Formats: sequence, C-alpha cells, structure tokens
Amino acid sequence: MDWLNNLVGPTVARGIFQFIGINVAFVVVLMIVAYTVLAERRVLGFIQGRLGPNRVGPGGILQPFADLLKFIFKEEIVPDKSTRFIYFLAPFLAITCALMPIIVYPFGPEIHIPGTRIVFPLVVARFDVALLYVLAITSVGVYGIALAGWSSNNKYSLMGGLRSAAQLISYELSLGLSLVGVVLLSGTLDLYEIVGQQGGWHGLRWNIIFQPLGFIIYLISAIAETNRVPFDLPEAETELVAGFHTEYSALKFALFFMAEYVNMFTVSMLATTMFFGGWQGPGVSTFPLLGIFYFLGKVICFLFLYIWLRGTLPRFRFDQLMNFGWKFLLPMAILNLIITATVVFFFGT
Amino acid sequence: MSDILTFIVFILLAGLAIGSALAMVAQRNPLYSAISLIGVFGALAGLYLTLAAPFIAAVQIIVYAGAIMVLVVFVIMLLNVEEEVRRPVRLRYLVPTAVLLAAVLFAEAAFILFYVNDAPAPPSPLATAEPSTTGLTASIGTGLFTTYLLPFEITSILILMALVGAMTLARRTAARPQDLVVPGAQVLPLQMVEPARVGDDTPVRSDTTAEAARTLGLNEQEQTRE
Amino acid sequence: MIPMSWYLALSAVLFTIGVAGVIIKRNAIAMFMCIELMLNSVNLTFIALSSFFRDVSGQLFVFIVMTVAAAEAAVGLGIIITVFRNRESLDVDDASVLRD
Amino acid sequence: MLRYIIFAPLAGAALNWLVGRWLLKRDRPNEALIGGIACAAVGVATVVALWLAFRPGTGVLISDHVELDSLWTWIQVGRFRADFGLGMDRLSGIYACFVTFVGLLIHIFAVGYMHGDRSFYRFFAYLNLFMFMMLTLVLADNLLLMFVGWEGVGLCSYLLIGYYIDRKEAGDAAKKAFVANRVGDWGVVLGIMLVFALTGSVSFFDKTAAVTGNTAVASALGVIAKMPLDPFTWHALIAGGVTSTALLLFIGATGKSAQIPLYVWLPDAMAGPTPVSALIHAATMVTAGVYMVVRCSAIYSHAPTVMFIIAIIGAATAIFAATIGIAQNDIKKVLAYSTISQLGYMFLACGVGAFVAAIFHVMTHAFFKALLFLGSGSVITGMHHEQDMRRMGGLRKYMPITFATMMAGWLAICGIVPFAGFFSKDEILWKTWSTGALAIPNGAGKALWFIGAVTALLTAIYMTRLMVMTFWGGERFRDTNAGGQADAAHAQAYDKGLAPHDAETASVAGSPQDVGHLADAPTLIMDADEHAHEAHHGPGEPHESPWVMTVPLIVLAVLATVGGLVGIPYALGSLVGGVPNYFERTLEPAVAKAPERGGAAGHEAAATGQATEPRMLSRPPQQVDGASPLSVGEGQQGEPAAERAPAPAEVSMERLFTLVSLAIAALGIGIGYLIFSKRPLRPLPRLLENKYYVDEIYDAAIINPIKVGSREGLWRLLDVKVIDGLVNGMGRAMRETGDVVRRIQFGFVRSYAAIILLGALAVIGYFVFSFAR
Repeated sequence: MDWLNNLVGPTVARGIFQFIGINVAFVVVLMIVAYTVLAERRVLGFIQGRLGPNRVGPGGILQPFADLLKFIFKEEIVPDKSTRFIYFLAPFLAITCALMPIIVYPFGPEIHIPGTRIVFPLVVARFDVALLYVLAITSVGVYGIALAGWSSNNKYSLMGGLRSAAQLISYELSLGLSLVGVVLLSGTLDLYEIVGQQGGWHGLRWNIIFQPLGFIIYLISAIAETNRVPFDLPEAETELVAGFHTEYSALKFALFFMAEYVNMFTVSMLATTMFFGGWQGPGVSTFPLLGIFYFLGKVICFLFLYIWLRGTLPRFRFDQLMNFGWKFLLPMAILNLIITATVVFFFGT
Repeated sequence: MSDILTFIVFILLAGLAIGSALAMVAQRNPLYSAISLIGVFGALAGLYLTLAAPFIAAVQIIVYAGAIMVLVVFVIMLLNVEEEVRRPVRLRYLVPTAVLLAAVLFAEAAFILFYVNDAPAPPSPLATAEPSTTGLTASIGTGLFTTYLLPFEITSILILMALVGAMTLARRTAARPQDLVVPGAQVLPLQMVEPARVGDDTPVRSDTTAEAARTLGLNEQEQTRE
Repeated sequence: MIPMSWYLALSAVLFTIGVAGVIIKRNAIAMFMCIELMLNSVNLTFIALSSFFRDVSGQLFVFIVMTVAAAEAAVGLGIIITVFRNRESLDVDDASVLRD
Repeated sequence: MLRYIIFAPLAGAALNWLVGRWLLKRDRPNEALIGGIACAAVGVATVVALWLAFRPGTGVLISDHVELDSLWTWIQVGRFRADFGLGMDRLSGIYACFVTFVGLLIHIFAVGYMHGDRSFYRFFAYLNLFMFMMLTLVLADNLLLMFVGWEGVGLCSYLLIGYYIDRKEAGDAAKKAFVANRVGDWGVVLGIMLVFALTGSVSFFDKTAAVTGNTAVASALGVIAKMPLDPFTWHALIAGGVTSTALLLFIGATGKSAQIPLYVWLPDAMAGPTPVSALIHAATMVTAGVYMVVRCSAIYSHAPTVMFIIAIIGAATAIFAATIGIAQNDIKKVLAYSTISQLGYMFLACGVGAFVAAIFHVMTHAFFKALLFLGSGSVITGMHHEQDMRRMGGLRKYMPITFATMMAGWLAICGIVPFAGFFSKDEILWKTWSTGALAIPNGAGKALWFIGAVTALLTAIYMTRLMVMTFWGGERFRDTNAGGQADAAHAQAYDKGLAPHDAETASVAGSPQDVGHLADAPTLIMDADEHAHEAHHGPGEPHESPWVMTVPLIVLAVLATVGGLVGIPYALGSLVGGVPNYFERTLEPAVAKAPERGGAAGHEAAATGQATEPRMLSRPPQQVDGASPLSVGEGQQGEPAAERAPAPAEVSMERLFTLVSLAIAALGIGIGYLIFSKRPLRPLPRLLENKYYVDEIYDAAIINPIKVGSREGLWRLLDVKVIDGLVNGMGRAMRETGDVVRRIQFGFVRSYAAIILLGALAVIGYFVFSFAR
C-alpha cells in the first residue's frame, strides 16, 4: 500500500489509518457497552433464578437495539422550572467525559500493516501524561451527574446529584493514589509503556503481583466512581426514586445510561492496563492482533465482575460510604503508597 | 500548515476563554458563572497544550476543573444559592468604577506589553530545533524535588493548614438539637432529654420531645426555655 | 508559531475581567470564582514565559499557585458556608456589620 | 573535705525545709528530731572543720598547709574567672572553727529556746541555711563566692529577724536590716569589680591547674601586695586605685558589721529570736566585715588613707554605741549596742594595723557575746518573754546557772583578768597606743587610745548596770506597772490593733512560747485550762531554763573564761614563764602587715622591710602540694614577729598599760555597781535613751525625703501625670484619630477591592511611567 504513502505522504497516511482506528475502536466499544447491558440483564436474571430478556432476536441478541429504538421514540419531557441549558448540557457532559478517555488506552501492540512501512500502535493517542489525562477527564465526569441533579429542580434529583458529587470527590482520591503505586513501579505515566513493561514471565510481571493492595483499593474506588452496586447511592431507587436522572427520559436518559456503562468499561480498561498487563498474553509477539482479544477478554471479565457484584451485594448507607472512603480506603491507599515508595527507594524498580 | 492549525486552535481557545470569562462575570446565576469558569479552565488547559506543557494542562483540569470547581458547584448546590436579585443597592456606582479601573489596568498592561514586545528580543531558545522538554513530567518532577523542594514542602504544610482550617470552619458547632427526641418511639436516657439531670439514665420512651417532656413532667422547664 | 505577546495579552484580558468581576459581583462565591480567574490568568503568563524561555521554573510556580488555590478554595468555601449559615445570604454587601 | 563543711548545713536546711512541716504536724516529740537534724548537720561541719584545722601534720592551724577544694568552675568569661572553690588557710580556719563551734552550741540552745514554736522546722531550716552561707563566706576562695555568702547571710539575717512573721516590728526590722545591708553591698560589688579591674583576678589564693582542673589562677591579693603603696592623701579615695577599692569594700563592711553610719539596723534586729541574735548579730555574721577587711589586709595595708578612716570610724562607733548602751532598758538592746561597740573595737584594731588583734577580739567576742546573748535568752525564757530589765531584778535566786555563766560573760566583756575579753581588748588598746602604722599620724594613736579607754570604762558601766538590774536588787517582775516598753505580747496586740489585754488570745500562735500570760493587765481573765500552770504560781514567776539551754551556756562560759589564754601577749606571757602567744603566732603569717611610719622604726624595725611583702596570700602554688613549706617572704623573715623579744622598755610600757586597762575595768564595774545597785531605775539622759535620735535623723534626712519624693514626685507627678498621661493620651489620641479615620472605611468588601485596585494601578502606573521615560 505504498501508493497511499506516495499519494498523500506518511503523516496523512498514518492519520487516515488512525481515523479508521478511532472509529473502529468507538464502534467496538459502544457495541460492547450495548451488549454489556444485555449481558447484565441476562446474568442478573440467572443469578436471580429467572431468564431475563430473550425474545428480541435469538436469545435476546437484538435487545440492545430494541432498547435504543425505544429511547429514540419516547417523548421528551422537560420539567417545568428546570434550568434548561444545564438540563440539556448535563447528559452530553456525562457521555463526553465517559468516552474521552478511551483514546489513550492501548488496545494492542504495534501493528505493522503488511505491505507498507506503516507501523502504529493500537492506541488512538499516545502521550506523556496519558494516565493524568484519564484521571482529569474522570474528575470532570462528576459535572454531568451533579448538574443533572441540580437542573432538574427536583429534590430527589438534587439529593442524588449532591451525593454523587460527594462520592465521586471522595473516591477519586483513593483511585488516584492507588494508581500512583503502579506509576512508581513503572516510572512513567504513559499507559502504552506501562503495558509494555508488564510483558513476559508468563504474566508474573503484571502489576497485580506487586500491587495487590493497590489493586483492591483501585477496584473498590472504581466501583464507587461508576456509581455501581454496592455504591450506587446517587440512584438508590428506594430512597431517591432514580437519583439524579429521575426527571430524564428518552434519549437524554439513554445518554446517562450509556455513560454509566461506558464508564464501567473505561475503568475496567484502566484496571486491565494498569494491573493485568493490558494486551499482554501468550503469542502476542507473534500475532500482534491477538493482543486485542486478550485485552478485551480481560475487560469483559471485569465487566462480569460488576454484574456479579450487582446481583449479590446490598447497598451501603451514605454515611457508611463516606466513612469507608475517607477513614479506611484513603489511609490504606496512602499506606500502600508509602510502602511502595519505600520499597522502590531501597530496592529500585 | 502546522502554524495555521496552531493559530486557529489558539484563536478558538482564546476566544472560548475570553467569552467564558465575560459570561462568568455577566451571569447572575452563580452556577452558570461556575460552568463558564470551567469553560475558561478548559480553554486554558488547551492553551497549555499548545505551549507544550501537557503535565500542567492535565493538572489544570484535575485541580481546577476536577476539584476546586466541583467544590464550588457543590457548595452552590448545597446552599441552593439564588440568583442575585436586582434591588436598589447602595453601591451602584461600583459597576462603572470597576469597568473604568479595569480598562485602565488593561491599558497599563497593554502598554507594558507593547514595551516588552518592542524591547530587543532575548536570545530565543525557540530557534533551536529540538523539541522542548520543559513541559514533561520528568523535568517538572526533577525541578520540584531538587531546586524547589522547600517551596514544595511549604505548600504541603499549607495544604495541611487549609485542611484543618476548612474542617474547623465547616464543622457544625455542637448546637443542642431543637428536637431532643427523634420521632419514632426512641428510647433515650433521661439525661439526654434533660441535660440538667446528669447521671439519671432512666429510659424514656416517646415519639416527640414534647411527649417526652410531658411524660417526665418537664413542662415548666420547656416553657421557661422558650 | 504564536508570539509570546499574544499569550500575555490574553492573560492581561483575563486578569482584567477577573478584577472587574471581583468589584462588580455581589455574590461571595462569584467573587471567589473571579479570584480564581485572576490566578489562572497569572498561571497562563507563567506557562507562556516558561515555555518560551524553556525554563521549568514557571511551571513549578504554576504548580504552587494551584496548591495555594486549592487551599484557598477549601478555606474560602468553608468561610462562605459559615457565613451563609449565619446570615442566610451570600451577598457581601449584606455582610457589613462592622460598618455600623 | 571542705565541701562537707558547707554542704552539711545545707543538707540539714533542705531536709528540715522539706520534711520538717510534715514532722511537726505530728506530736511535739518530733521537735527533738528536727532539732537533732539541724544540730547534727552543724555538728558534722564542726567536726570536719576542727579536724581540718588541727589534724596531725597538715592541720591548717598547726602547719603551713592550705586546704583547697575546687568544686567546679563557676563563671568563666574571657579573662574573668570565678570558681566555686573553697580554701582554708589559717585565717579562715580560725573563723570556720569558732563559727561552727559557737553555731553548734547556739543550735543546741535554740532547741530549748524555740520549744513549742509553731514553725519550729522553719527556724532550724533558716538557721542551717545561715550556717551554710556563713561558711561559704568564710571558706570562699575568691571574692565573688565570698560575696555569694555575704549576700546569703544577709538574706538569712532578713529571714530570721523577720521570723515572727505576724509581728510588724519584726518585719520592719528585717526590712531595715536588708536595706541597710544593700547600701553596703553596693560598695562590695563595686569593690570586687575594681579588684578585678586592677588585678584581673578575684581569687584569694594562687591556684595551680591541678587544683582548678584546667587553668592556673593567680591571687588578686598577691598582685596587689606587689603594687606600690598608695599615698596617704584624700585624693586617693576617688582615684580608682587600691585606696578606692579598700574604701568601697569597707563601705560593705560598715553595712554588714554595723558601723557608723549603717549601724542602725542591728539594734532593731533584736526583734528576731534570741538565738538568732546570739548567732548572727553577735558572734558570726556581724564579724564578716572584720573578716573581709583582714582577708583583704593586703589591700588595706596598701591604702593608709582608708586605714585611718577605719580607725576613726571604729573608735567613733565604739564610744557612740557604748554611750547609747548605758541608757537602754531592753536587755537585748543593751547587748546589741555593746556588740556595735565591740565591733568598733575590732575595726579600730584593723585601722591601726593590728589585724591579728582584731581577729583575736572577734574570736573572744564570739565566745562572750554569744554567752551573754544566750544568757539573756535564758533570762527571757525564764521571765516568760519579758525583755525589759526594769521588770526584772533579783533573778540570781531563780536562775543560778544562768547567773553564774552570765557573770563569766560580764567579766570577760569588762576586761578582768583572766577572762577572754581582757587579753583581746588589752591588746587592741596597747596596739592602738603603740601603733607605728603609716596610716595613723603621730598623736592620733594616743587619741584613739583615749577613746578606746573611755569606751572600756563605759562598757564596764553599762554591763554592770545590766547585771545589776537583772540579777541583783529587788524583784520587780511582780510589779505590774514597772514596764515602759511594750513586751512581746503587747507588741503583738498592738500590731493587731487590739487592746493590750486581748493580747493573750491574739498572740498564742506566733511566739515561741505561750506569751499570753505576759499580758499583765489586772483585768485579764484566765482561761482555766490553758493557764492552770500560771494560775498556780502567778504570772511572770521566773524559772531556770532546761539543761538543753544551760549546757551551751556552761560551755560558752568556760570558753569565755579561758578562751583568751591562747593569745597572751609577750609582755604578760613572759611574766608567767614565757607562755607563747599562740594566736598571734598562728595568724601572723596569714595577714599582711601595715606599713610603718618611716621615722618611728623603734618597735618593729625588722619587719619594716617586709611591710608590703605578701605573706601567705602570695604563697607559691606548689605550697598546696606541700612541696615547699615556706614561702620566699617568710623564709626571709625567718621567724614570726611575735616570737622576737621586743625591747625591754616597750615590754614594761605594755605591762603598765595592762594595769591601766585593768584599772579602768575595775573602775567601771565599781561605778556601775555603786550607781545602779541603789537605784536600778535611775532615769538616764533622754538623749542617750533615745539613741541620739539617730533613727529620727535618718528618717528626717534620708527616708522622708525619699518617701516624699517618691510619693509626690515619682508617683503623683511622674507616674500619674506624665506616664499615665502619656499612655492615656496616646489611647485618647488613637481613639479620636480612629473616630476620624473610620469614616473612610466603607464597610463593603467590594469597595475595598476597588481601593486595592486603585492602589495597584498607582504602583503599576508609576512603573509604566518610569518605563516610558
């Protein structure tokens, strides 16, 4: 395919490939997200001893599209006396912030396109402060929920929004700190490089081996960050109706819904990347495309974990949640950081 | 080509920043102001990226947009701040004064900039071809933990002080609750209902304070308290 | 390449807006946000100079300014909450007890 | 070893102070324990002191050994160095021995005297503390540490005079003593500074590095001894040289040793308990001034002007106090003035260069005056705390032991052979007559002798009066109207603003014994239980004191009788087969010799050459190690001066004067007995009875101006008007300024922001302007 290079130059050629890559990545991610929803319903059904949706398509396989159609055709209801601009802004903020981090995750190793000199990693954008970028975008994600809660002009929404904001701020610290341990070990913020360092030794160089405590803290904080059971206080049905999105319907509700699952997906990707070696696996060096499957496989395991937890665990009370976050999780994260730093200082990486 | 792209990006971001800033000042709803300010911060983060400072850009988002402004929004929502009401104020003259003073300030700043621009250019390091490393995490970390270690440590003390200060400020003073007995037939020791009787922990079952007081014959004290 | 003075001019504009805002706004939180805007405009200057002179110090200053801003936010919002609790209002013109 | 001498009493004081209150809370028997602790502490000091003084071979009094004990370096700043070091040479050895021994006896006496006192432990803690301070003063090896002891005894004196804390007169007397001593201390401090300025050292001894632990220290006195003699002029007093030093130190001595013009505190100090008067205000502390002058004899022998002043002041004080003593009715006051008078003698001796005689008199005086004070204490106890002699009389029958011992003291102070006072006083008088000191002009010695002789006569008269009024004659103590002076109970009652007959109930707590029954008002209603004893044989019936008080009296009486025999002068010693003058032989090497007049080389011509030669004071450091027994100076001199046979003419002259002084004493006793045995209450000149109105003169001349000046000038004018006015005015100015200035405070935060911006714009504008230009 050197003709492409010859036609438009290497930069643009790479750009074209990246554009295609981005679109493929987003489509894949959104598809996975859509099917995660289905999977959740099915798995929950199994856990609860029932079947779950199985009528649309064979085994309910077309259910996500049916849902989407339903969302599109439902009536838009805007509450009276709501703050309109923010009311509309909030779901877009939520989905945007959920989707934006995807661009830095390495889906696979460097791919050499056969017949050309083009070699590029399976990552949309690779830069120095990728991890910080992820954290930054995650931290902005809270606005969607908070603003949605506030602008609905509904006390349940407001309560949900406030709770959500408090919860996200609280657990973000633990989340960030638990990742700092890995950063200390790898000495870089570049996710691609972090994954690269975890190769070899048949999985024994995964950071989970060196950072078990960090991983557990991350896992807990990540679940809290995504407002999932058992930390789903912002949308506790029994207390707050549907929390911050009580007043949302139709497509805007769909956006929130999607944002939640995309968030689940991204934190799972981050966990995979940081602790479970990303795309590393047997045979990747020979067949680089295999890395994509390894990566997505690990992510899907995490997604299953989410569903599993939802099916089995009860919900925290709000004060328990805050106490747990500030008084247990954060000190543990700091402890982990101190231990890691001490070890790194005395024994090197 | 690249220059034009950068130029367009700069113009867009600068326009966003100025527009958001103006909106922030113009808005009477504090939440809109806050959202506008977040816009400014985002635009500035983008500008930092154009200045080859990705680390600061990320930190800008994390600290300002992700922490400070979340806190502000949180407070606005918590206090449910109303819009600034238009009402006869004594300080009406401050608005034109502020605009005038700001204009003077800008004029002075522009004057200085003009002279700075006019001054003989310093030996520009930009002339060198190799890409800048100043914005990278490693160089910032090196600077922070070598040359600027003391300021860094001092800021940590500052943070600690702010932590303590904020907690002290925000903590509710231990006010005596208005309703001494939580509704719902609670069982409380007598000394909790009537603190004057220290040491008397006779259990009291009641739905409201008034009922507890009636049970205990504390009506006189209730009246005197009010 | 964008000339440095453009960044500085932008910074000056933002600072000026912030200054005017502090004087115009009556809401304490809004004033607080104007101050943050001023800090940010200064940060922009620092980054611009740091980047153009390839000296990391400017970015470190920004780092420290951010720390101070965070501390200020914590304490300042604490004060604002306390004031609101006591006065049921955030209008700084109402908080002029010392005047009388 | 020396440290045990000073720290034993300190330990006793600490022990009593810390646990005494606890002990006393129990029952009375614990008094014995408290007293035992105190006495044991002093006893240890006594034993150690005597052992160091007389131990075979190296006792400081019987060999040339100087005992040094350097505890630690106290202050070292630049050239200045003061150790916490102790030194015992012959001078301080003698002092240490009699201070500890007399102190021990007085401690024992006090156990009896203070029986039943409310704060028994406090008294003994103070007393032991005093012993610590006094011994520090005596044994200090440098001027600064000596000054610590000097101040310390002043403090203890203050505490003990004011011991009866609920009596106003005691408090006033304590304050008076303290203030008078402060005036003197001013001189001492300046003197010490001047010594350092002159010599670069404050040490008394040359000390090697081995002794001090680091650097060798030169003796300040040795340095001064090598200096040329100061001229005998008045200008030298203010020249800042040795003469000025000597004068300043002597000012301190006048304060501590109660000389004119600072003697006024001593009579008032009798407000303290009698053992205190005996110990501090007769035997030990008041002689500290003499000790210092003799210790610094190297300085004084170089300052003839000051020696002349000392002689004059000593003589004047002696006769002045003696005349007052005649007219006093309080038994302790008489003894107090007698003490002042005797101290005058000592300074007279110092002034004429007879340092050895002065110390001799200090020692004998310690014996007989302590005896007399303790005797008077015994009388006071026996008389149930009556001090007025007009209400005594005929006590001979009731208190035989006290009477007998007082007799010894009386004869000793009058100067009857062979009692102790005779030898020392006689020696002083003879030395005064025969002095060849450069400081005493021809003829002045004779005049001073005359004053001394008259004083001796007066002394005999008033002491005889005391004895007669107390022990002979009619028994006036049953006469309720005899007293003119308020007794202790009355004083207390007065202090509390009560009527005299209330004194009984009001004063039970404060006094050593239950003094209530002394309130002699006929209307007194006796409490049947509490005063059954008194009701039995009437109020004020005298009785003999217990053994714990009489034993020290007996011991002191023996000492007062035979104590003088250690210093029999050659003129008399040769009469009875050449008894040597042990005292002079012991002390002679320890003091510098006053320079002789050039012309009058007749008496001790051999010593003239050595006049300014330092004796043991400049002894080489290796002396301490015992390597060289004799200093160079002594080696040249060969034998102590006293051992040389004086000229026969001089000897016969001295014998003649001995007879004269004996005659004077006998005459005085005779006169006194004749006058006062008939009319013991004979009125005496009002001028004398009122002590020449010195206190009144001081009040009018010094105290009142200060009081009025302080009240009117410092308080009403300076403090109230100027300082308060300034402060208040500033406050008012601030407030008024604030009133004006606060109008520019809008009270609106946003306005402040605008103003701040305006200021910032001004500053920026200035820079812009300067850039643009």
